[in-house]
Amino acid sequence: MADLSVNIAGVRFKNPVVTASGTFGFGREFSQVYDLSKLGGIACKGITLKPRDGNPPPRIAETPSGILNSVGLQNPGVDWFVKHEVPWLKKYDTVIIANVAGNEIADYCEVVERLNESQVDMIELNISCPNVKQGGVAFGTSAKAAGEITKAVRNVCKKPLAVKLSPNVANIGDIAAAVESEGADAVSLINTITGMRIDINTRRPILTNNTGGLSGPAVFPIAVRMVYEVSRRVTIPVIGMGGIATWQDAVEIMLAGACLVQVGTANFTDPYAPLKIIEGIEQYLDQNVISSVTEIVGKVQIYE
Amino acid sequence: MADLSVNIAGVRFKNPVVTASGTFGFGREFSQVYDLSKLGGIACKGITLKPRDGNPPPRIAETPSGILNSVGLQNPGVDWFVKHEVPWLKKYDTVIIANVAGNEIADYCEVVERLNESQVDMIELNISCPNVKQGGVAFGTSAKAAGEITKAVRNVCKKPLAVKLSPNVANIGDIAAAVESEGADAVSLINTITGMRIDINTRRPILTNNTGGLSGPAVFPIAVRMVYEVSRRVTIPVIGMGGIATWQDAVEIMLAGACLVQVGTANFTDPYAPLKIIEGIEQYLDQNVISSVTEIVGKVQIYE
Amino acid sequence: MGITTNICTVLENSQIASGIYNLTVKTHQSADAKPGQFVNIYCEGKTLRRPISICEIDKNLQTLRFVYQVKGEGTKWLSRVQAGQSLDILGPLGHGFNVSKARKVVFVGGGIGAPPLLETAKQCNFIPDAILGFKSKDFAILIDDFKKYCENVQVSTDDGSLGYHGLVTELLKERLQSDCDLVCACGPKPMLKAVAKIAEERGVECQVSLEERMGCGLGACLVCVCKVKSGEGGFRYAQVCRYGPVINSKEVVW
Amino acid sequence: MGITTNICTVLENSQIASGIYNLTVKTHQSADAKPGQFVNIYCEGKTLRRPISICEIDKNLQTLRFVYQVKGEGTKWLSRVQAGQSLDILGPLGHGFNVSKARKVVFVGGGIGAPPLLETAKQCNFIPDAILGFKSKDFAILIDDFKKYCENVQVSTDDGSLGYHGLVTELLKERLQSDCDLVCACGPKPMLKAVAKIAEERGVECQVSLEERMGCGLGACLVCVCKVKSGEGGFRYAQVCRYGPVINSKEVVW
Ligand SMILES: Cc1cc2nc3c(=O)[nH]c(=O)nc-3n(C[C@H](O)[C@H](O)[C@H](O)COP(=O)(O)OP(=O)(O)OC[C@H]3O[C@@H](n4cnc5c(N)ncnc54)[C@H](O)[C@@H]3O)c2cc1C
Ligand SMILES: Cc1cc2nc3c(=O)[nH]c(=O)nc-3n(C[C@H](O)[C@H](O)[C@H](O)COP(=O)(O)OP(=O)(O)OC[C@H]3O[C@@H](n4cnc5c(N)ncnc54)[C@H](O)[C@@H]3O)c2cc1C
Ligand SMILES: Cc1cc2nc3c(=O)[nH]c(=O)nc-3n(C[C@H](O)[C@H](O)[C@H](O)COP(=O)(O)O)c2cc1C
Ligand SMILES: Cc1cc2nc3c(=O)[nH]c(=O)nc-3n(C[C@H](O)[C@H](O)[C@H](O)COP(=O)(O)O)c2cc1C
Ligand code: FES
Ligand code: FES
Repeated sequence: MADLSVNIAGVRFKNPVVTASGTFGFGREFSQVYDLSKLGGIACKGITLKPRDGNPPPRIAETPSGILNSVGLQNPGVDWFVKHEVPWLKKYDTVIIANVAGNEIADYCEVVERLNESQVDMIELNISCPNVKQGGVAFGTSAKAAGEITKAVRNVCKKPLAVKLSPNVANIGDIAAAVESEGADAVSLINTITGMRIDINTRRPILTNNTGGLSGPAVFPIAVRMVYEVSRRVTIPVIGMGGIATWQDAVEIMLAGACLVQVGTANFTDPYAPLKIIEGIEQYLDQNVISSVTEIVGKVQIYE
Repeated sequence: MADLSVNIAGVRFKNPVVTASGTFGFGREFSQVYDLSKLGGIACKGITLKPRDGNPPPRIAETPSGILNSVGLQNPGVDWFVKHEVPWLKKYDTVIIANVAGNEIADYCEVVERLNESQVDMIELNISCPNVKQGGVAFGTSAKAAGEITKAVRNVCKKPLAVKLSPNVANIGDIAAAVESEGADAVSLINTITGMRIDINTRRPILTNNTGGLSGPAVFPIAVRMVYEVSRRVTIPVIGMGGIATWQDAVEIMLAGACLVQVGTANFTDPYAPLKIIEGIEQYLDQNVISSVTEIVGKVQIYE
Repeated sequence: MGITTNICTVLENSQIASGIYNLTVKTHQSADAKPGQFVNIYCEGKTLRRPISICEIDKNLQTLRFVYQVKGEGTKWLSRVQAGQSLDILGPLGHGFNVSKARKVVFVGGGIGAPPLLETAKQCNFIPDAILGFKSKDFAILIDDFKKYCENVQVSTDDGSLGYHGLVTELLKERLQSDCDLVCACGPKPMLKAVAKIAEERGVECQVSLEERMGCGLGACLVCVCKVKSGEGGFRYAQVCRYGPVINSKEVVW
Repeated sequence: MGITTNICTVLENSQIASGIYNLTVKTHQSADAKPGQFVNIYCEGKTLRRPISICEIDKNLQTLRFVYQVKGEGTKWLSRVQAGQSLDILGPLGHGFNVSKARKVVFVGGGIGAPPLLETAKQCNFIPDAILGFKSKDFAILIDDFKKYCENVQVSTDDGSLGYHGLVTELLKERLQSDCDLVCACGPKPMLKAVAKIAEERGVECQVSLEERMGCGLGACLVCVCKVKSGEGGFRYAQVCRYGPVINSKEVVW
């Protein structure tokens, strides 16, 4: 049996499959469907300093092989998270990743400081949410801004720090390099790509936020390319996501350079998707007589 | 019967449906399937100063609701185009758009100068091809470079000039504004989004070019959003494309701000797609008692 | 582990009115199902499952019945599934109607809102009444089914092609002049709002089943929210899939 | 207007060997079809059509026969289509084999490369021979069909489970010691290359049917190219779908 475990910045994941932020809440609901201890980790819903209401519904629209969402970071705030959600999640034997968002650098820092004292295992800095007016994606679309926020957060952050990048950029490698040089322990990508749908009968956008973030299988080839680009630019680990729905997708994005994968939208199509992906990866490794999942990371053999 | 005709920069299209560059060659092959005079226009395969071989095959991979291509601008060169393709196409009663690519600004200008004397009706400047090493997408990912090349070409170009933008950018509105201010008569968008697929058995990219450009329904929500963004930034007409496969898609992207649509990948799924889209638009207008297709352009009623 | 997906067998899937289908599946999920709950059905090629309310539960036969209308691509695909084929169903989901404390319930169903009320009607302690409204005769469904479990079943259509020519709200106003301590309603939002107003004005409790576009169907993704009252004149967004779909009308910020 | 799409009726679609299916459709496209041409089949939910060679043409019955192997999602979908259902086919496409001037043709088919050779064998002026190679007995197809139109049909398998234990190229070397003025081959590229070499060394003309991933199938998009010789030691990229799929082996840059 192949070794599925992965270590990133001193954190051990029993397998390389993590549920993606925003698609899995804080795990409570999915715990009614299966045992969360089976997961490599859980990236919790993005949290902010104060509770947030999020955007008005409808917040989701279907697109060819994907969805648009415009939740807009509805969350109960960091204090609630630390007090009620983290201790509950700790019952499970899985890595807890806190996903942090905010309007200003100071917000991010403050949230991170409060998380320092909690039992979360890792922090994922969301500088790429396209569904909020301020902050969010703005930090993620320039290497300078991404570097600055990473630096500020790194200064106060006592936990392993991953920075989650936006795909809405011309050169994601530059952004990854900037956050690496400011001390990020890992990068995760991709967040959603801004999109829009319009109801041709009402002539109104389907989302009340007008635009939303595209995720799901439609974006998978873009995610693979970006993971590939980023993993050639940085030496820190890359956490890959974007449209992963099957174990074949997971293996593919790992070959492109991801050490760990996150599964988001696929949870909607099939709540058992992460478990099926874990099983599939294991079988693939066994059939190919590969003793550790880490051996396939970045092993794509490109054409020169 | 609704009026389907559209005027852009003095060019009259009998209907708003144009076949997209690179998916339709110079029309010869599709002329065996239906009468090309039914089309609003034909955007010809990208041409360069000298003939080009393009990239080694495989040049196409399927993705969820889309494809990646890496043709790499194989074309017979502008002189052949002007001598053999344009006169042949002129037999048909449809608008001929020449799609121009190159490595350097001087190449682009030279091609445009040779086209000035030809019978093409419009020029589409492809500053967004992701499948060639030099030039191509590089011009399309910075507002400065996009403005410069537009300016240089505008100086020599005697035909109506559309500039075709790359979606691989953080802010497509900025690029559109730059090309508008340098004299473009229209913008077309989106070109393909760079993506990658890897065969998990061979561990090699499916495309020999390693990466390719994503097109097809998967990108449609991104195209709608970009057309919407750009049409609010510029006053010149927007030619919309990216994943349009049905008349509903065409109406949707027109509501978002496109005056004209181009149909690319859908030609592969169904060679009659452009004709079905023309018919569908006509029925939609008639059923909604709209007398001219131009009345729906940009008529999305957004949420404030 | 109350919620599962199950690849279950389709026993029946046939048209019962214009564009409206009756679907019966055999599934162990019937054991936990409660009236007013829903399931999330996987439709081939679609990223999102389609939420459909449970119309009838048969715990002995281990079946669930659904009645759905073809709207777009997902339900179109669903309508082509044939008896004997299998279907991937996630559920049972959400909170349904609570009729346990009511003496006289009046059900108000608008169009494709009728189905979730049927099982609820069966499970009332006292025989309820029902008011069902449809666009026209061609879209009328479940009238005979409701007659089995209800004392009075009144029907209205927008065009007068069947029953009363007018809106269910008019029938409800009349009906509420006599005995009723709970109104349970499902249908288009404007109808629900009007029904709630009528019931509340008369001091009658009203439970409404809401609809919203969904992602996970479990309560985790927060895409399916509706505004519910919270604090002094304030609101918060609650998940229709988990906090609802059935909510006391007084909680709803319309 | 030689090329059309047609929504045609499936007359038969059944498994004839391990993972290999026989598909017959009724279509007017049979009228124009030539041996070695292919069609592009729409598979539900797929952006790209799947190219499949024409295996037999019956102009009287207006049918086309195909034999295909399930590889990925598209052909898997295809294998589930049932007789009576319809299929959207674009074609006939490309250029096939030209056997009109040959006296003695030898066909060499490797695995799923055999189908396009069958109709070609039927249309030879003189009775041809065939050499068919398969991975094993379980994948062997069309042997009896070829026997109807060929004098000698030799079979080889990689594992010896049927016929000669070895490669078609070994049988071909032997066969070419006697009379033959044209070899027509279809199969995996390494086999084609080897076959071409053998034929060319013996001065026998060789036509090969190539495969490449396709977009439009018509020649317009330039995605399906192969290298063909051009100028002094040079090459150019020609579209397999239009210039081919059958090409004289001397033109191919392997
Ligand atoms: C809790 C609940 C119970 C429901 N019960 C029933 C029922 O018993 N019978 C029935 O006919 N319909 C019911 N609906 C509505 C049903 O879910 C939609 O008609 C269906 O999802 C439309 O899918 P489509 O693919 O046909 O349409 P499309 O327009 O192609 O769907 C596109 C997307 O929008 C969503 N969507 C579209 N309309 C609705 C809607 N009204 N509510 C929620 N999501 C929508 C779809 O789920 C999908 O994600 C219920 C909805 C909810 C929320
Ligand atoms: C001219 C021509 C004639 C053919 N004739 C036959 C035939 O008669 N019988 C038969 O079984 N097969 C034939 N093939 C191969 C057949 O097209 C592929 O096996 C099929 O496209 C695989 O599709 P899939 O969805 O099952 O596989 P997937 O791997 O899911 O396909 C993914 C994509 O790759 C393409 N692709 C994968 N393999 C091939 C291939 N070998 N050649 C071209 N494209 C490929 C698919 O068309 C699709 O676009 C022919 C191919 C060509 C080019
Ligand atoms: C409904 C929804 C909510 C999301 N919320 C967050 C969030 O709070 N923080 C974050 O970093 N990413 C969020 N994302 C992005 C996902 O974590 C993920 O990066 C993206 O969806 C791509 O992966 P997928 O295609 O597997 O879903 C959200 C995505 C969805 C669909
Ligand atoms: C095979 C292929 C070749 C293409 N070649 C060109 C080209 O030469 N010049 C160009 O501007 N765009 C080219 N494109 C991009 C298309 O014109 C279009 O912008 C893009 O595919 C998005 O539209 P679609 O989704 O309808 O295909 C090509 C696209 C494909 C699929
Ligand atoms: S659908 Fe995910 S919270 Fe309701
Ligand atoms: S598939 Fe388009 S040129 Fe061959």
